[in-house]
Amino acid sequence: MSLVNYLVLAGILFAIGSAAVLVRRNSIVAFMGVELMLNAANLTLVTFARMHGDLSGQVIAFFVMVVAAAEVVIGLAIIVSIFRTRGSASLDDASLLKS
Amino acid sequence: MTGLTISAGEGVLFWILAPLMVLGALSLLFARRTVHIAVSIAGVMVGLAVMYIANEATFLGVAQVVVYTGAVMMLFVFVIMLVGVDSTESLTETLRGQRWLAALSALGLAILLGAVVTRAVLPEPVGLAAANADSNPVAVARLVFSDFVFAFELTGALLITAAVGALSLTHRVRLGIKVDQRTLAEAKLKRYGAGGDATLVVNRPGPGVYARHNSADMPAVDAAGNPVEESITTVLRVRGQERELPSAEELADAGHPYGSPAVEAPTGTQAKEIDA
Amino acid sequence: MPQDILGQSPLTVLVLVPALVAAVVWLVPPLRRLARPIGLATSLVVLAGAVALAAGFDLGAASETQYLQTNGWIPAFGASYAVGVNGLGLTMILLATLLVPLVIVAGWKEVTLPAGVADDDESAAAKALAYRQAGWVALVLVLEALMIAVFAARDVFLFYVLFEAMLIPVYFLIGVYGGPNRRYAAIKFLLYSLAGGLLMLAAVVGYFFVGTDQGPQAFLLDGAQPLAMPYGTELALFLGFFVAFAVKAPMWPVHTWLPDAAQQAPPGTSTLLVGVLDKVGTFGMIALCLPLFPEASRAAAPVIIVLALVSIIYGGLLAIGQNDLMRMIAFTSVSHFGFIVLGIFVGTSTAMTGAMIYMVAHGVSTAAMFLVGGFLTQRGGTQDMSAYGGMQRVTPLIAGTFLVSGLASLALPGLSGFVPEYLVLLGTFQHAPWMAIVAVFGVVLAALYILLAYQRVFTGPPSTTHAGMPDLGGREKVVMGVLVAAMLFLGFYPAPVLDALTPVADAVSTFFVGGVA
Amino acid sequence: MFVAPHIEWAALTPVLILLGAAVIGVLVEAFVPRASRRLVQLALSALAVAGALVAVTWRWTVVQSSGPRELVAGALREDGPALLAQAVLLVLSLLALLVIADRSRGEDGFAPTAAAVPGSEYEDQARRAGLAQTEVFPLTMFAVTGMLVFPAAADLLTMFIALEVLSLPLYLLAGLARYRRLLSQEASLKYFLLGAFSSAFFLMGLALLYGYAGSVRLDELAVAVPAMAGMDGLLLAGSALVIVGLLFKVGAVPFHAWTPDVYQGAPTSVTGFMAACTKVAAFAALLRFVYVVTPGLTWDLAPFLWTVAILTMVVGTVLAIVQTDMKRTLAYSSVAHAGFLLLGVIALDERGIGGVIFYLLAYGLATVGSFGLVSLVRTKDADGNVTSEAGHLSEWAGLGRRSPVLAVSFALFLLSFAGIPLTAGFTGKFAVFSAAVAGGAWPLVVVAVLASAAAAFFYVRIIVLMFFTEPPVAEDGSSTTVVRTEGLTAVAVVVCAVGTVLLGVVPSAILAITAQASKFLL
Repeated sequence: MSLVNYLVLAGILFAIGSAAVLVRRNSIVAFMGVELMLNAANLTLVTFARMHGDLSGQVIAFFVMVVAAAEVVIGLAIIVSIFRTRGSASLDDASLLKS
Repeated sequence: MTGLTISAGEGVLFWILAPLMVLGALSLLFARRTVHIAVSIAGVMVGLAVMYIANEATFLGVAQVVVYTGAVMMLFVFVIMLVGVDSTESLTETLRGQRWLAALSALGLAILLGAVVTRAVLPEPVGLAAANADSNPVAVARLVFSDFVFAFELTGALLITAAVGALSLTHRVRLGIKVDQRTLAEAKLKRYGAGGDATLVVNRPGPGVYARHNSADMPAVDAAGNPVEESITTVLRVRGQERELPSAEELADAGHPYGSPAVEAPTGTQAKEIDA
Repeated sequence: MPQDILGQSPLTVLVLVPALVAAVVWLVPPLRRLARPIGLATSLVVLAGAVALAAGFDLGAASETQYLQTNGWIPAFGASYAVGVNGLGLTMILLATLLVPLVIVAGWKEVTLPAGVADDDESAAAKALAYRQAGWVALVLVLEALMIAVFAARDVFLFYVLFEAMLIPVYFLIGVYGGPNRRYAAIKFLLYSLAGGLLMLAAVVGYFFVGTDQGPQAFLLDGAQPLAMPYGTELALFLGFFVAFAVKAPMWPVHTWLPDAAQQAPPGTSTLLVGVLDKVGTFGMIALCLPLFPEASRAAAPVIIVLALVSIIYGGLLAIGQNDLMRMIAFTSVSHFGFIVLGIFVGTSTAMTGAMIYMVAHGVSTAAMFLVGGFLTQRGGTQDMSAYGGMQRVTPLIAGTFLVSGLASLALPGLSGFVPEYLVLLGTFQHAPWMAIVAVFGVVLAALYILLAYQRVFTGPPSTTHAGMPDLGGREKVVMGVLVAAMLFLGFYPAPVLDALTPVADAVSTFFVGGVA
Repeated sequence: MFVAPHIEWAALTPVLILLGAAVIGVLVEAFVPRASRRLVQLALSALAVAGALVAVTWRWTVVQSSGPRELVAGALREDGPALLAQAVLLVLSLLALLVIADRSRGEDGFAPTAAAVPGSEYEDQARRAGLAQTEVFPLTMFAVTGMLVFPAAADLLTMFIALEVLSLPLYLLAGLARYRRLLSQEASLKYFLLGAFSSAFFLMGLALLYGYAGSVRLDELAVAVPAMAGMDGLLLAGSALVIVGLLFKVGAVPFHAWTPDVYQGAPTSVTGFMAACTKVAAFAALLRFVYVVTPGLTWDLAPFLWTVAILTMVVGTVLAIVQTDMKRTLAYSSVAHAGFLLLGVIALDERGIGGVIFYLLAYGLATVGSFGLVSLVRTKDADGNVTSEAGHLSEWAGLGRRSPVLAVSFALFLLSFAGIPLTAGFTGKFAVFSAAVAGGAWPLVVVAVLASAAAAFFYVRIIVLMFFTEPPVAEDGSSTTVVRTEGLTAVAVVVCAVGTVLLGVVPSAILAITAQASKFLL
């Protein structure tokens, strides 16, 4: 067992999260993908903190949690307001913006 | 500083948790119901919390459970319940080939990150025994309030923004006077007195009355035998999950109009089969 | 003329006067109705100033820059506000300042409200007309200011900036006041010029970079020595400049914007465009390309000469084939610009002198052709030559002035075109006879296209549709009179111009000894 | 034992002023009666930005005399480039704020209340009651605070948090447009999702760099870059991911997907603010990261950055040509401009820093000005009711005849975008391109020049449309009109126009200042 295993796991989770953002059309699911990516980064930070014997990695991870919490509030508020307008949370539904 | 020895137990823990977490994460790509995804991700978060603790980050492990699993993911579930609507999602592609492209780039990302960390000649792990001498929370707190104090203060701006934002997107100012139940009732009666519809005065029917179907997805039937659409909750209606009522004529032809027991009165769960 | 006025070079004053008047005329509503008289008066004042400048010019030192002024402008880019003229710049400024009042007079009644503007409300219509006329006068004056400035610029950066800035008034002159297809013509003009100009920008940036470690103001043209740089860099920078100039002085194969622009632009604009503005291209070749990149110029000369010869023949052939009078004149200009470029790059002092005089002579004769063509087509209502016929009986003055301008253009002895064409051919012949022989074909073609055009429009039985067409009016007589006088002057007494230009040609040729050899 | 960090309060004044104004603005929402709220908020915000500008100027003189230094335990740097970028940012913010605050016919550009469902009766009531979403002001102040910290951030965590502080309010502001609410909300969602996505990349890059060096401080990273063997992969991947996160913010291809949608959907005044100011902040941070951390990596990162720069210039230009909506055209043009700006970043030449900042100022002035003007051009239906903004290019036809002043100033901004000499845009292009040539990136300059030539096409097309084309006659009797406002936008536009001309004709004073900011404090 080596610490690298944690890092590989984090890499996999990060990739899955990014794939979810790119593939899923439901904004809530896509947003959960972003959350997973942030958590993967946190796992990396915590692992490296242990590797370096330096706590700042953990502190950064802590800040990330705070930031993520604020982000979630904003994001979900936006999603809810869109839902109230359209009755859907899909990115595709009635997409008014041409791409 | 001495090198870090990683216990065999930690290895076992990792190899049990990691596959489960990856499976949970994969639900993001393959599960259809949003709620299922949310719960799986909450599970992944708990797994991460355990890993944090294994990685000598006790404080973070606890914070992870409290903040992520307890607050963030519950907020997600809450919103999913609120939004509810397209809890299932069609997984057909809107842009041809986009999924493959995305899968390919994600795979590439995974391979890249994996290669980067496995091929790097990482330094010998040191461990946090020394850094955590005064207990992990204390050591973390010291850093937060010294090296990272500016970042800490700045997050305050973030939290205020979040609060202001959420409020302005959702809070409605009351325009006009507040309508209480009494004025409402009086207004209704006044309208009735002025020749309005009698149905305005009485309560609206709930769903599934008249015995034959008593589930919430079945509309009520008015005196004329027509379904009352409003009796079903909006959520079910928007989802398209309300059930169609057989027309009064059909039922009358079959010999059991509304209000009379069915020929073979259903019992228990058989009701569903008969509908089908 | 004093060497400085209030600490400024008189050139600066000459630039500022029309620019300021333009701004005032356009911005102050009460003045708009008087825009044309004000514009004419201003341009005459500027012409007087330019003549005074010429009078005060030391002909003995014509190859040196005079009326110098150098101020720091953007030190970070090594750019300065540096103006001054040698014989060539002065001649070009005289040409420009001479043509502007003529253009204003010629266009006195040409600016009208476009079709579609309601004329039921008379006062509103009058207001709109005044606004349009003020805009036209302002644009012409701004253009004059920029033309004077660009011929006076002694700094590569300043030259580039003015070179590009000139596009904008011309663009609006074509696009707002032009013919039915003006949008297309204006955009084509702008895109060609912008593309060329941006290549030049790349070259200017490169030149700046080369120059940064060779003195603080590497952009100044006064330094007698060109910057030292590797040959490859020099060639690349030369090409950047040259292509921009070639677009401007329409050379085959980047000339295609000119016929469209000339066809759609009002005659006055075409006059300024072909008569003066396009000369900025050949002026740039002489004032920038040769001194800054002598090695590259020498190396590229054979290719350029071939292109110039192609331009001469191609322009002549297409001029013969044109049905549209203005397009025809535009193609003759392509041919003439071929001669000028040929003279520049052949590399003998004689040919160079010829090229320089050619620039002036062509400016006058082509202006005359565009303007008289404009007078004719305005009356006849069409630019299609086949619609006319036998006009020499109906409008003898128009026919006569057209013939004189055409003969000047085909280099009849005694008219302005003869001396330069002779000099260019002579210089070319000294250098490489076969080139001169090819170029002589161009002269033959010129005779063909001019006389054919004259024959189609002015001889034969008069067309009935244009029977009662009026001849030149007083205003127009003045314009054509001045131009014919200028053509005769240049034909019979070219000495002062030769005196001003020969030293410059000699000086430039030293940068560029040997030409193709 | 715990040692309290030393905090340089004086140096923090600009940030503190803005943060204070933002917080007070939130309190104003709670305690000041609705009728006077807007005025109080506007005065507060404008004073705060102006005050911060004064403070930054003061700090600039201090830094000039006593040299740059690090602040608050190394979280921030007070050096030339940071202060210069902050000054540019504040100037542009002040102008953008005027446009944001302006009202035409008693209405600003924002939804009366964001909580109302578009098209609902409640929304109608709110409109009639004259509600205004005055939270816009504190949100803008928060965004400016984040932008102010961003260029000065000296460690990746501070950078990350500043990124979020500037982004979150913008996500919200994007969804507040008064007209076309659906479009606006969708823009908000897209911006949010892609923004969060990009910050996740930034964060992963941060984590990898932390793994590499054991620190996220830029100075320690810079020291570690040449030192460690065997972990190049971490360093490269980390740097690339951090840069990707920043490139998202500046809208470089292929990370530009959000730009057109968000530019189109967001309230026009916010688009102007976002387009101008976010670019300043993000480019300043990108400059710091690239110039401080990656000089040792030039050879490894160059292919990546060169590809991005070329793609950005080419794709931005080509797509701008085919657009039919004014805001989308400007959005793609902003993508192309990001490409030009990248030249100055890639140059890794000390002239590049000042050049990029000058370019940002020139671009920002034209952007704030042009979006300010876009917000004034509206469609009018057959009954003479003014409705939403005239988005379609064809609706701008013939504007030069009816509103010559507006059309001429818009043309001026377009010419500046196109980089025509004697406008600020030209000087900026020249500054950036010459830095790139000095840095050896001349092939990029050639591409940039060609792209500029192509880009000129669509700017010119708009000018043609305004001056040479007859206004279309719509079947339903609708037409285009220019609304009168309280004048704040006019002030902003005039300042922008004057600035654009001055920076084009006599730029030497500003260029001299930008030239002084040529070095980052490690």
